Amino acid sequence: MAENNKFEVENLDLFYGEFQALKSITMDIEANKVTAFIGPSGCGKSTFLRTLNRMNDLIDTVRIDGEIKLDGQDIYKKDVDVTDLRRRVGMVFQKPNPFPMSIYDNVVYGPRAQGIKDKKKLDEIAESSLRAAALWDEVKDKLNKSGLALSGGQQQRLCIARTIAMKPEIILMDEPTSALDPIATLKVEQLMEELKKEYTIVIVTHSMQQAARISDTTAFFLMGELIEMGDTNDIFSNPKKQQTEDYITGRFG
Amino acid sequence: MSRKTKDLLMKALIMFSTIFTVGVLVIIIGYIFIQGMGHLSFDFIFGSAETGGIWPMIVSTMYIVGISLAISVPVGIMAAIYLTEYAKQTKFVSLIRLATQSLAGIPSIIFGLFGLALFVRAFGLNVSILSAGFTLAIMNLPVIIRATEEALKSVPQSYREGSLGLGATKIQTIWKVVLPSALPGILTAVILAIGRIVGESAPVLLTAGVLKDLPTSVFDGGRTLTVHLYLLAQEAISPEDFQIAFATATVLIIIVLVINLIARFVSAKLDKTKA
Amino acid sequence: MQSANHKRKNIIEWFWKNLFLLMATVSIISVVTIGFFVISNGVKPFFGPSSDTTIVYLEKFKATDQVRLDGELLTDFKEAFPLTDGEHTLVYNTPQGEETINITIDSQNEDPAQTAVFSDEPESSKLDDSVKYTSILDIKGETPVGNRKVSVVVPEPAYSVTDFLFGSEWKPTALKLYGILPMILGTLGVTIGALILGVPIGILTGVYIAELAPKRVAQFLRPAVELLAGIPSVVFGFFGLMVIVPLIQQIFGLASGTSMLAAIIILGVMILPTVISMTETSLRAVPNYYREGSLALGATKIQTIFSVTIRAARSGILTGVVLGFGRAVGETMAVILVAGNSPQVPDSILSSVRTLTSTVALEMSYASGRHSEMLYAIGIVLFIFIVLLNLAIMRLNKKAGDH
Amino acid sequence: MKKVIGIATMCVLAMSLSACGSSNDGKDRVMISGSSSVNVLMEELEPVFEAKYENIDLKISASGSSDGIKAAKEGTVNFGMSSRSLTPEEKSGVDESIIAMDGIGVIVNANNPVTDLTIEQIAKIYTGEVTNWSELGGADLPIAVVARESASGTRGAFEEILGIKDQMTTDAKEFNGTGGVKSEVSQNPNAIGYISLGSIDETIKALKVEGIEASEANIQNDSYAIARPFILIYEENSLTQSSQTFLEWVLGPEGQAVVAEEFVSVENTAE
Repeated sequence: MAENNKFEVENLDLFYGEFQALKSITMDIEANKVTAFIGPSGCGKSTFLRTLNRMNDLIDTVRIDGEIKLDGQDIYKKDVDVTDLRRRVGMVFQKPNPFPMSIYDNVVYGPRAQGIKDKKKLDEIAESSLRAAALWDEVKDKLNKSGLALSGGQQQRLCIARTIAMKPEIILMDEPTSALDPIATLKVEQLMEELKKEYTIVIVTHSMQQAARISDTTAFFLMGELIEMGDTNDIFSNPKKQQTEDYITGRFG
Repeated sequence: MSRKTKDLLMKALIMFSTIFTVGVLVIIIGYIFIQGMGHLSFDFIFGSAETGGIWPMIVSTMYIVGISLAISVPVGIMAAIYLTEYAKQTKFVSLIRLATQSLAGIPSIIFGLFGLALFVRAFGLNVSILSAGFTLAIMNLPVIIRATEEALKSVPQSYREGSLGLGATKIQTIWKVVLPSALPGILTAVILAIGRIVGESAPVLLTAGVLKDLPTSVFDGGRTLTVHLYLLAQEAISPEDFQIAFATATVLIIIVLVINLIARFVSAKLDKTKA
Repeated sequence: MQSANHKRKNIIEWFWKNLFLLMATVSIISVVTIGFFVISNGVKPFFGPSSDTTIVYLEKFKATDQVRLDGELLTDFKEAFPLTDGEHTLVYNTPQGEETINITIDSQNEDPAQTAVFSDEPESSKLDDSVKYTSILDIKGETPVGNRKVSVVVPEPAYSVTDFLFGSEWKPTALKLYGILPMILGTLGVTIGALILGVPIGILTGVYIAELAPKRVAQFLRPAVELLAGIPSVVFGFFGLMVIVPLIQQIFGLASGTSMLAAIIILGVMILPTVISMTETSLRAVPNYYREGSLALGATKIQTIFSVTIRAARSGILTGVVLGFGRAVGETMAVILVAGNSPQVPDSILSSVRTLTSTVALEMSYASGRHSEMLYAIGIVLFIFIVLLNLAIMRLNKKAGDH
Repeated sequence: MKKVIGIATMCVLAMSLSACGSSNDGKDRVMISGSSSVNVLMEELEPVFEAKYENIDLKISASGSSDGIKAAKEGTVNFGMSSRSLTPEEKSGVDESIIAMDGIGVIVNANNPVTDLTIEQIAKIYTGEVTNWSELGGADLPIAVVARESASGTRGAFEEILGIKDQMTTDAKEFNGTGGVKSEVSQNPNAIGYISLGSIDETIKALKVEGIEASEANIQNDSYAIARPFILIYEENSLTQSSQTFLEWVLGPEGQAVVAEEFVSVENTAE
């Protein structure tokens, strides 16, 4: 096991009741790198992303075989503390979903849930997280305003801020900019350039340009299988598998 | 009959029905207000039964509302939380849903029978405000459960995923995110439930009795506003009795009006938070 | 190995989940308890006699009268004494000498009057068997208040369900007749009448609010309908008694206006909100392309409503009608105030009528023994009415789900 | 904003619950329920009694004799009030004391010409054999038969004396309580009804029965046909101190003096 691997996945299968959504996925995700998952819609890339922080547990009919190890520990073992796992593996969703609370309460929600009560400490976390999410200057004097009153781009960065507030090791991003306009998308992508210095980032995107721009490694999914994975430039300049080449050159999907 | 006249006829029938409905509402409330408004006064509202006042009845009604809400609201909300946040599609859950639906369908007189047999006799609480409070708590349960379920379902799933994604536990997610945003819906239901409890008469007659005196404790019997109106309607002789009856009916309608307004105000607030 | 913090979180999760589960089962526990109480009390009269032994009660006798029943001296007269079938002799002293009374008990006898027969009783006595299964021998005493009484009460035999459901006489106090046909017909007459009045008006009003009313008017009508739904039933009953009943009395020149018609009018108005709101919500749920399809074919707005939209919302509207029926069956106090409450088979819409629910409300507070059990039996009949309604609603909802 | 609504819920609940504070004013309560006819007497006895015994509070509710009898048997009240004699089943296990004698006045509308009826005629009216006032020397108008509800002791005694138990015509209109019958008869010109003698006033007219005027004197001398006892029902061994005081006071000279004003007192029947 290379020492800088964050996730090691061994032939992972996932079933929604009878339907098999993921077929024997095996891959490693390196620390402090941006890994992008690309592929046509319905290929299972988002489903796979949600297995990494056990978000699929919310769905009763999901069944999982195979192994996912985070820093060498299998995350689906019986005695794993799911809440601790989700603290270490933060997630940003496709549609920005700030809580119907003030901006301040949104950002410090996670730390408060972990039991941090000291107001001064929470103020610090709030400021540092909002600065890290490049949102501090725009909201610093209206922290008590409702999070829902912000623009789409600001709301997504607020969600990133509250994820950062948990001091995660990994940030999963499920098509974070698909619901945003180009300007807001650019802002979020610049933010990710900063974030990857401190965090391992795994991003699902259906835009190949975005993958090419920001990711170090890219994995191509099709019909629930991992077709090919490798250095982003290799994948986009000379893909090994015919299916990857067809997808990249836009023949289908 | 040409198509045109058929259309006109149907339109006329539709207009007649709507006017009839609104007309009935206006006539009933108008007639009772005209007859009863004059008699409304400070010592009518706060006077004792002997002086023709209805204060003891107002206190009995408030006691019963208080007791039944204090029981049915917490139980109902927690039951609804289970049904929306935890329940899987098992046989047992469908049994719970069936029980809740049939509880809502049971006529109020059967609750009276049940309250009499269980609380008044079996538990030995005698004919009292407590017996009526418990009986109406059970009657009110399905209303609270159904409304709370609707309010919880209207909370977007993305809030739950957002909270869980930040490492919050399920119960923290419910207390901190789901319930607060469902609260206006629940509050509207609780307020409307008050109107329903105030309006009940058959079960209250059997479990709380007809005592006109001011109840000194929840173990005393007590006559509610509706039971008072029911008995007055049958025993009124002098014009003065009829005035008291009309004034009592007016008070009941005012209570229902105020409750509907508050509920409307709170649900309007609900839309603001959704913006 | 779980960290202490993790264990603590799990315990908290476990606690809350099971607390919520317990609360959710409260509705099951309530329905089962209600069912148990109503059914356990309600079936008793059909499965056994009303009490296990015949009793005799001696009134105004004193210990000094040396009262002997079958040779056994009696001193305390507060309690009743059990009597087996067969011959019994009662002997007591009076200033004029010793008096003996023979009582023959035949508790299984078909004719209630023969179940307890007094023989060679004192001339000054009079037999009162106006109350079935109860024979009271009045023995003239010195002062009108001092008459002695020997009362024998024989257990009433099990009552037949067919007599209960189809008997046309409800005379619980003296004749011990418990036929509820008059009340079943009363309930059906009143509720079906209310549907005939309330459903058409309700549906058409619902159509107006959902389809035709301009936005501002609809915004006024909805709260008005909610308010109509909120008015307590007693207020409807009171209004009926003060306005509808005198009107009927004048128009039809009746001795009293309280009648089935008055109940129909009041209940018809009371179910309006249920029918209106169900009609409106199910019409609004019909997707627009149904309407556009019909309008595109040149149909008028009214034709579209009646031939397309209403058909699409049919099961929702029918559920509203069934709910309205349920509410009308369950209504009690408003009906008592305006229906006249005579337990008779109604021969016209103007006759005074009594419903199942009113019977329970009127008599429960004073009924005892078999009479009160019979009121629980009426509760069972109402329970069955409601279960049938719920099944109908479920079938309707399932059908709604199909298209 | 969330806090505003949170607080609103709390005070809605608190407001209703606060009314539950029990402020028992230290008085010992005597619970009495039952016949509305006896209640008329009770409403006269209550002020006189409570003036004498400040620490006792009589809580009286009128809903019908059978209610009172049942409540006394079940122990939910200290005294049941009945305006008819008890049936055998009701008697077992309880004690009773007659506190007054009262007649039942057969009443008609104030301007109804009929003034005197026989027991048999009254019975025929109530069983539905006679349906028009002209058959009794009145105007040609339908008779509106008015009766008390089934729980009423007055009805029980009335039907027992006329021998028409459970044979009342179904056209009769039942009313809850003395007030209901009196209000119907006073407003409906065709109505005939019956109420306790003590409740008769100028709003209605009492008929002579078998030529005998309905008056306390005619009950005292046992000439008026339709009379019945006012009874208090209780359990001797579980009587509270204040209930005992109340019973002795009512049967004593002071109580009977109040009884004698409207009803017929019973000095010597207290065993």
